[in-house]
Amino acid sequence: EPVKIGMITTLSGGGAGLGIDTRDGFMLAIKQADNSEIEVITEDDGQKPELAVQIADKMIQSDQVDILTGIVWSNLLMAVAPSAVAQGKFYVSTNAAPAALAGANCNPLYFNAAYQNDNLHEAMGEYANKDYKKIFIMAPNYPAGKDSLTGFKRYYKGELASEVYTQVGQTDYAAEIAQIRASGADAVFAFLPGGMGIAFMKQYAQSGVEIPVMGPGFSFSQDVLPAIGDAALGAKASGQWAPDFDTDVSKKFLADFQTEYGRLPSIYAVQAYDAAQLILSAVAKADVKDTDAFRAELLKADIQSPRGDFKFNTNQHPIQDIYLTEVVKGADGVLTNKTVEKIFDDHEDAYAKDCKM
Amino acid sequence: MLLDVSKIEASYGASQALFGVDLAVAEGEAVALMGRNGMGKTTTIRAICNLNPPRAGSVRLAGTDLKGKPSHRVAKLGIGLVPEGRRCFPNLTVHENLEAAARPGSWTLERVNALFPRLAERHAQMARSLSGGEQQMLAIGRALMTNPRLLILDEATEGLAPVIRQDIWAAIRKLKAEGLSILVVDKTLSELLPVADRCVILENGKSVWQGTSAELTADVQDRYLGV
Amino acid sequence: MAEPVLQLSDLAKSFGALRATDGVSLDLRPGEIHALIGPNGAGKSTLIHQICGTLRQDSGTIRFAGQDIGHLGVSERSRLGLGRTFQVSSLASEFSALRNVMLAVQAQQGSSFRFFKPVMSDASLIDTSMAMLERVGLQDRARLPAAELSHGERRKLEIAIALALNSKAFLLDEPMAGMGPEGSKSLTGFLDGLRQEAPILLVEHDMDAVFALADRISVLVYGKVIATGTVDEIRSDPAVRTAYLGDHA
Amino acid sequence: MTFALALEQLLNGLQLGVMLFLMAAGLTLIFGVMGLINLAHGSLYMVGAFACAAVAAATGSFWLGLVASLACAAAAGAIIELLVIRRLYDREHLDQVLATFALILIFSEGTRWVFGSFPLYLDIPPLLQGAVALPGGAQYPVYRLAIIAAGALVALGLYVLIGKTRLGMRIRAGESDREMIGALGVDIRTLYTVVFALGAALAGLAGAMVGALQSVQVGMGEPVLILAFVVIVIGGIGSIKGALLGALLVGVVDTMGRLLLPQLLTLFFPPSQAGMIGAAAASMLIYVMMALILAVKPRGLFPAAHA
Amino acid sequence: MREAAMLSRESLINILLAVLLLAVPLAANAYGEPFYVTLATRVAILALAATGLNLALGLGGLVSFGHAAFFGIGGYAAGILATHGFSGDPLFFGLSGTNQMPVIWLVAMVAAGLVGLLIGAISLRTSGVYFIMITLAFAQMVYYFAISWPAYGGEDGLSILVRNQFPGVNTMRPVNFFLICYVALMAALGLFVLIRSSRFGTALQAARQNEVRVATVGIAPYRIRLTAFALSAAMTGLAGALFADLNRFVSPSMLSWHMSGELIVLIILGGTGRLFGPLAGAALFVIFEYVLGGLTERWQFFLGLILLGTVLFARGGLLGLLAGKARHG
Ligand SMILES: Nc1ncnc2c1ncn2[C@@H]1O[C@H](COP(=O)(O)OP(=O)(O)OP(=O)(O)O)[C@@H](O)[C@H]1O
Ligand SMILES: Nc1ncnc2c1ncn2[C@@H]1O[C@H](COP(=O)(O)OP(=O)(O)OP(=O)(O)O)[C@@H](O)[C@H]1O
Ligand SMILES: [Mg+2]
Ligand SMILES: [Mg+2]
Repeated sequence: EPVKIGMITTLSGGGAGLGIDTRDGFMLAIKQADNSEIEVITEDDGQKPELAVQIADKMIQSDQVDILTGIVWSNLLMAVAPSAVAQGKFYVSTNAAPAALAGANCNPLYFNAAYQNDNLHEAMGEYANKDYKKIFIMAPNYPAGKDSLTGFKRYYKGELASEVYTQVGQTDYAAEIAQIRASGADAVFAFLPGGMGIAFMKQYAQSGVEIPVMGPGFSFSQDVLPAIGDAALGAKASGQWAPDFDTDVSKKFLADFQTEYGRLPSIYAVQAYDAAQLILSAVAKADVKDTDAFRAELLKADIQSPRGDFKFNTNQHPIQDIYLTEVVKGADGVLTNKTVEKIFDDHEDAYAKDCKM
Repeated sequence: MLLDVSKIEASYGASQALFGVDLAVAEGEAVALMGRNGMGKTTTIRAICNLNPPRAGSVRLAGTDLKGKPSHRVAKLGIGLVPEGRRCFPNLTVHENLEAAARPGSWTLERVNALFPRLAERHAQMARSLSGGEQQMLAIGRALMTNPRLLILDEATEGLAPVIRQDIWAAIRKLKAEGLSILVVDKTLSELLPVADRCVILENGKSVWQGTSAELTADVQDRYLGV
Repeated sequence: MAEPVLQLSDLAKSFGALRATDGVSLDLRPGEIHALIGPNGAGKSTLIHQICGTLRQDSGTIRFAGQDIGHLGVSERSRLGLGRTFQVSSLASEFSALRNVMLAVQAQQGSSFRFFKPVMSDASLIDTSMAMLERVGLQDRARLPAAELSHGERRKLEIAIALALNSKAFLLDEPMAGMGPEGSKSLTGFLDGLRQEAPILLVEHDMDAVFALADRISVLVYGKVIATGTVDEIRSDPAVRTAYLGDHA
Repeated sequence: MTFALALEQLLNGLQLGVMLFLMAAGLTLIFGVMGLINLAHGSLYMVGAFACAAVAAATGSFWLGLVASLACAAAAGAIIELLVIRRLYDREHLDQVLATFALILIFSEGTRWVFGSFPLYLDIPPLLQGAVALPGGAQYPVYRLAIIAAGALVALGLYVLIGKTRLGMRIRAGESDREMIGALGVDIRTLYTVVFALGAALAGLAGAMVGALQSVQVGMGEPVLILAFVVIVIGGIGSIKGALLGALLVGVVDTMGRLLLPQLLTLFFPPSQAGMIGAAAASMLIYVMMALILAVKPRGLFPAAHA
Repeated sequence: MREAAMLSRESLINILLAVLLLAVPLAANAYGEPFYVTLATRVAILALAATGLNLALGLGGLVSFGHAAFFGIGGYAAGILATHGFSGDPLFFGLSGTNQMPVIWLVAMVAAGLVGLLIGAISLRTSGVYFIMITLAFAQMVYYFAISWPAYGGEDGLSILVRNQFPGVNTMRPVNFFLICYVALMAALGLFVLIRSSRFGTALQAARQNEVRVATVGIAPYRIRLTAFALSAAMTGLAGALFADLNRFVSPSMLSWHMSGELIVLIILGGTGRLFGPLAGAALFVIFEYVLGGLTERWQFFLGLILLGTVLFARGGLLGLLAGKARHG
């Protein structure tokens, strides 16, 4: 009997780009493994928590999957993962990593192959200590936004010019830009994923304000860069991976992905690729029905990640290196991220200590 | 014949209201359409204007068959309608109500204002706040602004003060003298009959009697109109 | 002389610069039909609106059944017994004629916050309502939706509703409009009898009906009462003839 | 807070207002004047933005893109009107809600079918790039000034069209009684197709202009749609003047709220919390304002009856 | 005669729908397909929510574009009570949470009803499109409040780890929970019938058709409508509480304007103003969503086409198509 994997991800609606990269990255690994013992069922959650729950119910009750994966957004993950693991299914996250599941509420069946939400923000806080003294920080007013600024402040030691929360889905940033101009800050840290980041960067470039902007990797990942255009040039960000990584694994992944799908992969594709590799590695050695054995195999993280070395912490979130990247124009005129330096070596998240497993 | 209606039938959804109405209006003639409440006068008029397209029979205006023509084409062929219940555009001013209907011809804003000085006084007022009689004047003025060949008045003097009503009947007589054809529904026989050349009486959705005003004896009136 | 049922004193209402009602005082006594006539736009409907509360007067008082009602809302006034009809029929168009009247009966009984008992099996509602429909001659049309009634029938239905309210006074705004000769005749007879139940303030342009019915007539011109009197007094008043009647007298 | 910041924010508020008006303009025509609840208006906005981005990418000219956005949105509008909307004028508002809700799904998914799931690139034309110095030391992006100008032009044009021309009167007459205006000899069907297409073209124009400032992506029309409805309702449905003033009011209140509420709350809370609570309150602010306005003036600030 | 025949035809279809909704999940359960039970539960709950709205919209003509607020408030009432009940932390004023459904339902209905009373009191001053928009505005306020209120999860929402309990029933079994929801729905429909034909319902429907008429017979339309609105909110709130238990999760998306829109869509899809409209609509919608979603990634496109076809060619929604034009007493 094959191992059934249920992938719930966002394939329609405003956030579909991320879900499609997730699916494609995941399926690339599955295809390369060419393992007939594995069956993947993919469904679209439309970025709606209720729909995600319904699909999870169906996959668990009807399709009887063994492992769930693929959700992009924290709020959908919170709707699905706790009840899935309560029903004895594995959940391997390809992106969303809310603090709520990393600390006291960690679970033996819940793995995160991407990071912990705070990681990239912490890295930017650490990096900012080096060059800047007074920073303007900004994020949307929702849990991930708050975690972001909390993460940043956890490592940043300098002065804060201002801490601003914007509206979720906001499209006009003139008011915030005016505040930045007036704040006397020497840099701006902004966590504005998706369309919000595109809008902010374009408007910022037109405003005549010259203060440098930085952010976590998702603000400048490959899915949004083409839409921001040259306004993104020079922006600094943090990431666990960038397309210019000079390792064989990374180069091969990049080439394979481009051959298969004809575009550059984003970090979401990498994370999903690794999640698939993790599952494949465990399937090869243990029976998924034998929960303990399977979990032990997953924990070994015996994979070749494009990111480089990769291992799990006690809360089953990654311990990994985090780099500083910069947006540059590649030889072919395509915008991409270039690695500048390593910020954190084997970085651990702040919640692992609360996890008692 | 300017208007030639023959054997039309019409219904509201499943319930039939007209069962064969014949009537004709010659050029320059005034015809009165009569009948008790609910006998089908308004429905006949709606059928002529293709607001309720007849499902049988034919309507011809100056020789053109109106079958299948949308109501705005019918209007453009020369029918001006003063509908039952006035139906002024409530969210437009008096002036705009007239202007919206305007088509070139001898009837202009000035002439309508001269006919109804009261409308001129109220030209910037929203039609919804006009008094009932003022709305009635507006409805007549609006129909005239389309410069029709055939004017159809459905209870056009309803709710008007006697003096005004006399003015309106005078105006109708004048219009008729100018050669306009008129089809009129009205309940005040004493005022209607002197104007009408001929009368058509409806009963239960059928035309049951036709004749000149003079032929409309007390006998006939008693039988069909209950007077 | 009996105490008036309805008494207006010095009522005024302006729309911008237009004084639609300009210091109107008049009363309605038990058992009488008081006709209110006047040119179009004189302010008759506006006056009715103020009496039943759909418009608030700028100044002046309205006393009804011995009580100042000038500050009450529409529904409170009709609960006190002011029954009115509209110049343009105003009905619950999807409801049958019967259910339109039943609505009035239930309002009259003051019991609209009952959630469970089906009205259609409530004899106290149906019987009363059918009786009202019979009085205006609509019993055969009782089950037809109001929207499918002809113009004249709708007017009759309005009267049936006012009857059902057990009104202490009727305010009728042009009840003859659209009635047809036969209808006018029978309505005239009907109103003639109705005055025994409650007095009527009758706004009407049908002079035959007014002259046949009215005990007193008031003439409103540009918001002011220019004359009040018996039929003969008004008919022969030259000012009224020029302002309103023309050669209809 | 310095005076320069306050001034700049006030300007920002006005500009946001004009931008909102630009989006609301087409809606005013379709919803305000024709009386049709068109939830798919946001989709027409999206169509404009995508058309502009696609053509600008292909030809390298923003201006050609702008023309394309007008043409595509108008064409889409005309097609919708002919196939769908035309059958709905006589129906209840509810049917219009369902039909245009369905159109949103079709347009969003259709656009993704054609253009894929990733946001498109649309940049400001070179002519309008950069910022100019304003008196008082503040700087202001040229493009935003251009939007203000475009919004003002559209407002004026609409005002004249609807309020002053015979065409406008007929459109409004059609809203209150389609049958009657037809019986007076006006071909209201064709007229409405044209007006709908015009409204759609304005939505497309807004989408293209605003798209250069934001991200051109599927679903971009939805948040805008709600705001545009808010603007029109606050101003009073059917009134162009109301829509413009409503837009400016929303723009200023929203901008100032986002700036001032967090600062005000620092008096009571630590800065980080004040920021969060302030932001939450600010995001509710325009809805609170709308509820207050409607509670006091149930037909908006400038009901069309007195236009 | 014909009228009577038509009425009984609608009743037949109604009975058929009610029986199907019961039979399909029971059969699915017997054949070991629990997911269809979950799906049917979803239908029942959405139908309950829409029936609540139908009270205001179908009978009273109050097109509320903000009923998601009540749905979400019901949901959060369940979520918050359950969280506190689970953890044992006291709520406020020394009250404690609970895992008992009946208590939760009561709280959900009272909370939604009271908020409905408040929103209604202000919104009912307006009418028509203004009413649509002001109810939307209130719902948006609640939505943004929930998103940025950190205590109960904000945008991430709130998980109910174990489904709440009902005395004497094992609610963890999908079919049991379905039966609870089914009974709730049938009770709501029964209440709807009673109200519709009662004096209150008469006044409410008359106020939809002609407000002035109602006032001039001496009934204040405002009070009638406000009562109806609050009742409607309470019913939708109950559905919200059940929905939270179905998903074992509550989030602000229950409060979003899409949810309000969806409830309206359900009603129109089934047939506006009809007793079983919401159920027919909910069943159809969930089936579309499920079947199309399984067939193609572009399912929303086809869903759109189907909805569009329904409005254009099946006037009066599904029930209009099956049972003919609606008749009114
Ligand atoms: N909208 C409608 N739906 C269904 N039946 C209608 C409708 N309008 C009128 N009827 C019916 O059609 C018949 C003819 O009505 P119509 O309005 O033509 O009469 P009428 O002669 O104009 O009466 P009145 O003098 O009262 O205006 C009546 O029996 C009426 O009940
Ligand atoms: N809301 C309003 N705004 C402005 N003017 C108004 C308003 N309502 C009524 N008027 C004006 O007040 C005057 C009195 O109107 P009213 O309806 O009382 O007249 P009426 O005596 O009933 O006339 P009719 O016999 O024609 O029905 C009219 O000139 C009318 O245009
Ligand atoms: Mg008639
Ligand atoms: Mg009047």
